[in-house]
Amino acid sequence: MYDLLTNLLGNQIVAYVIAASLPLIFVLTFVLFAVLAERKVSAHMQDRLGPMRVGWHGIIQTLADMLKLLQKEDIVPEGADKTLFNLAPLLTFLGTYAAFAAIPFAGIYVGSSTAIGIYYVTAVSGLVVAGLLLAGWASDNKYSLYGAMRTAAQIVSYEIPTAIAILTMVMVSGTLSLMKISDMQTAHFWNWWILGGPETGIVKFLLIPFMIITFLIYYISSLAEVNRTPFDLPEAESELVSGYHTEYSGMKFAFFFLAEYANMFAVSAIAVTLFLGGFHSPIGYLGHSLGIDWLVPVEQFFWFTFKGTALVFVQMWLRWTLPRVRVDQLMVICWKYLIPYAVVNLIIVGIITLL
Amino acid sequence: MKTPEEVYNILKEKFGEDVILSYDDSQPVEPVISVDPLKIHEVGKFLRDDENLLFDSLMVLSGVDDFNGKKVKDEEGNMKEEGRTLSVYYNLHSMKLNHKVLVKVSTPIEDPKVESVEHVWRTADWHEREAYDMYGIIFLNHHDLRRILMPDDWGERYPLRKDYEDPEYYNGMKVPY
Amino acid sequence: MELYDIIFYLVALMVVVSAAIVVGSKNIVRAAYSLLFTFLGVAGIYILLGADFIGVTQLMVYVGGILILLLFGIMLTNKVYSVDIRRENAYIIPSIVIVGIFAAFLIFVMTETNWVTADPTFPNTTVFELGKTLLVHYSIIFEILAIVLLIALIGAATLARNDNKER
Amino acid sequence: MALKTEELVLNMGPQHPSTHGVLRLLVELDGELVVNVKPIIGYLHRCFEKHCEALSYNQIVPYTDRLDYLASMSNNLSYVMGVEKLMGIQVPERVEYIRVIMAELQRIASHTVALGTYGLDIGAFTPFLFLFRDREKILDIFEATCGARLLYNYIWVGGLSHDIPDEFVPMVKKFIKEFRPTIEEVNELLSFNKIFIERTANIGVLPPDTAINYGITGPSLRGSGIKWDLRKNDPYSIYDRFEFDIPVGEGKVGTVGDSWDRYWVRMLEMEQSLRIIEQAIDNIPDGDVHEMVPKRIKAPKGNVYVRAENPKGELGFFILSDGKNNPFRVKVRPPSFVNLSVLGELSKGYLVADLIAILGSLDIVLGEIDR
Repeated sequence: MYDLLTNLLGNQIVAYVIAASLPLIFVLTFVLFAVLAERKVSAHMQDRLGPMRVGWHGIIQTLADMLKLLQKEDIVPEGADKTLFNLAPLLTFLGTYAAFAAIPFAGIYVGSSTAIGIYYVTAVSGLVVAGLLLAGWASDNKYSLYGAMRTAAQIVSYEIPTAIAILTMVMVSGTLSLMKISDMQTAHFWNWWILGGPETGIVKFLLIPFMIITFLIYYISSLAEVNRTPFDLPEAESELVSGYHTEYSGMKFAFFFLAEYANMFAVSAIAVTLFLGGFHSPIGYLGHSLGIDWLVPVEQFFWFTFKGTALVFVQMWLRWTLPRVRVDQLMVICWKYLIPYAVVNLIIVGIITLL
Repeated sequence: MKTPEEVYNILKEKFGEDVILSYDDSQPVEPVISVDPLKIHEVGKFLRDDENLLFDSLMVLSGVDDFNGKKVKDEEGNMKEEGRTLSVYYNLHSMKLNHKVLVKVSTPIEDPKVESVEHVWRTADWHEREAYDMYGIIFLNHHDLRRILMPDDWGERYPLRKDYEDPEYYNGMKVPY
Repeated sequence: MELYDIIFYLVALMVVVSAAIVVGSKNIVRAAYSLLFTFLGVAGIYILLGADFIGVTQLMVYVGGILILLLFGIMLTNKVYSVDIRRENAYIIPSIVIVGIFAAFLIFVMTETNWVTADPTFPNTTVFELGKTLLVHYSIIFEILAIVLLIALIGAATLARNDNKER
Repeated sequence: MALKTEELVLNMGPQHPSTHGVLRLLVELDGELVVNVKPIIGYLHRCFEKHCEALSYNQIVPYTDRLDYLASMSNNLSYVMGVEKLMGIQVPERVEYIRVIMAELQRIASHTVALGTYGLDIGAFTPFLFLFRDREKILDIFEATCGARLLYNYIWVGGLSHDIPDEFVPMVKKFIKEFRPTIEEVNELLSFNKIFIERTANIGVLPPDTAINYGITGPSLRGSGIKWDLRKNDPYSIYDRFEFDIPVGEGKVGTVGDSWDRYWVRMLEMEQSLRIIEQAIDNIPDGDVHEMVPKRIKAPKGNVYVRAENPKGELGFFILSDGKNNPFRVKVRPPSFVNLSVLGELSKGYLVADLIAILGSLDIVLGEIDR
């Protein structure tokens, strides 16, 4: 991507800056859209209409909310550690945003097609925990601290099944590069890793059930990693008011919101890249058949966002359907079910790939 | 199933006239059995456990300011109120035998002390706290006799007494507005 | 100065400044969070040196693991409400002396050593080579280390468990 | 090695999303384990009992609306029955029928709030709105009847404030038809949801003898497996004419008397209320609802304790009359007040999240606790 931009602009630094800010534009538009989508999805699931006033069917409601949040007074609690209190939302968003650097949106649209992409994404998402923990501590509020403790415990625990599921994929695909994994699943949807990937013959059919299990394990633990219902304990409204962001208002609150929704897309994007063919079209490219080259990246970008948004939609769907689990049950699900299943699954997949 | 009169007779036989003071059925709806305030917990225990009575549920416990004082002149000629009592009414019901009875204790307002029945019926816990809060009735042997509805710092004022007057100031705030 | 140098100096500055805060700050949570930036900077330097795998591992292990554990420990063991978490920096003069001697030694080594300059082209990826080295040449050491860690984990778990039974 | 540990005191409320009002809980925590809970009430104290002593018997009716503001009709009924008993008024048949229908509709409305907010406490948002959608229909019926949606002042001593409108019967029938599917829907979505059961089964088990000793009434008592319902055991109004069952907790998914049982009893009770309404709605006799309303109420000297099965339990009024225009003393026995007193006992040794689940399953309303 740099090469392209460098050629285009003739300046390395400008190219870097643009490459670094492109995902930001995507994230911001996505969040604007996703917040509205969440409200609309929940509304229609509950026989309501949701926001209807601002624009056609409330389409610019989020923008209005954003403006409202911008105007709000910036309140810092009296006992809070001001510097750290202000740092926390930034740190949280930093961790989320850093992950976008390695996500391939399209063949040419990727921040950094580094060879260790997936490893990098897993590592930087650890920064989010530090941010949330800081937010909880700096607020000087017991609910916030409890929320932060729960978040940290939850995310650190659920990183293990996530990592094992990712490891399974790394093992079958033989690479850490998200770009390469995407390219393996090109052409048609039966090449997706969830359907056995580009393997052929008996191995492919043996792989399919275990790939589906891997996908489910990854998806469930990613739900916990982004604190969505049924694992939204850190911000469990009925117990901890709002958890770590109880004390935040105005723009700082908006940052947490931004980070949360960006994170939702980030984990979905990883799921798409690993299991659902990445940015590749499931049915072949219109651009190829028509001979229009520039259409291909557009199509790729469309498919990537489409798949990612579909997974985000499932997250919303779950949120508005399921109750919340309790904190010990959350840990039980992780340590007694997901991790053993993930390990056994890893071993079985390993044996199959040796065949 | 026992009528209140039968209950009264059983109690009188068991505890004697010193404890079971009177039986009043002059009123149209429910007759009242009066009991010594310092023996009410024993009577209550008996009412609950005796197999002919089995009053296992205390429906309600209400404090009442009887406001029955008589104005008398003392030796120096000042007007003084005498004989005013605070009462506690116990509405009892047996879920097993399905009969009801109304028991009452009265205690002089100057030194309002009643034995707590909290250990007999746990329902009484908060109701007694409320009676204390509203009338200043002291329930002896209650494990946690604090104000319940009024603020802790409301002072020695009991709002449901008939002669209660609002304080001028509460925590520096003027009360009558 | 090229872009590479600019980034290097920025990252190095971050490391030095945040490390200074770690040492100097009286608020232990602030120190811990400065440590976070130190780790980030060190990871950045690794990546600039072409050791992307080590750099990301630095993030993974130190930021994602050790730092979080550290923060957990601080937040859970101290009275986090009412009382501020502060500590005094004792032994300032002896530590300056020792650090000074050590720094002098390092500078001496740095200036006196005849450094072998490496090939300036970056290796494409280090993962493959690293894996090969670890699992082919040093596989026995690798396995022994793994077992040692496992023993430590089991030991910790056993200790914690006995503690529970006594209660 | 014994570490010195300290309990954390968490001040839950008076402003907290799931204390169901301005209730304050002083929770002592060991980690996330509840060591002790002290409910602190009185933030909504509005001197109801003191007011009563300065108001005439009629003027008290609108104040009773504000006790359990989710079940105003039932409060009216209970109080009015007390005064009627004191004065020896026999109300006309038509009034009795309408009162029963109103009370049962109110019971459904109150239970929808209880169940919906309970779902909210556990984290399920959607059933809450499903149930509220149907509560709106009940409120519409009430609005058509007396013009108010929350505080009705509808049931008066000796009669009713208005007669029912013409569209009342069809509206109620339409509601019954539409409400049954909602019950099914909520059962599918919430009652038998695995996570919901995990969260509520075996949590906050209330043994029957403790329940009786604490004076727990209503669905919370029946959840512990005791078949006790004033409508059957101490019939008032004309409840003895209708056929209905008393659902009790059976420990279907856990222990008898756990939070899920209390929830489930409410769920089943709505169905029974529908049955009562179905039996009553077609048999409302003709007549005048104001026939027996006295011009001026002057109760004879005496005392009366009257109680009725409110949605939340036994609501009782102990009325002392000295023969004047105003009651000498009115003592309310609010069901929530008594039910809440068991919370400390009930939640020891559970987690904070369970505390919320237990509190929600008791279904309290601060309006009547603080009076």
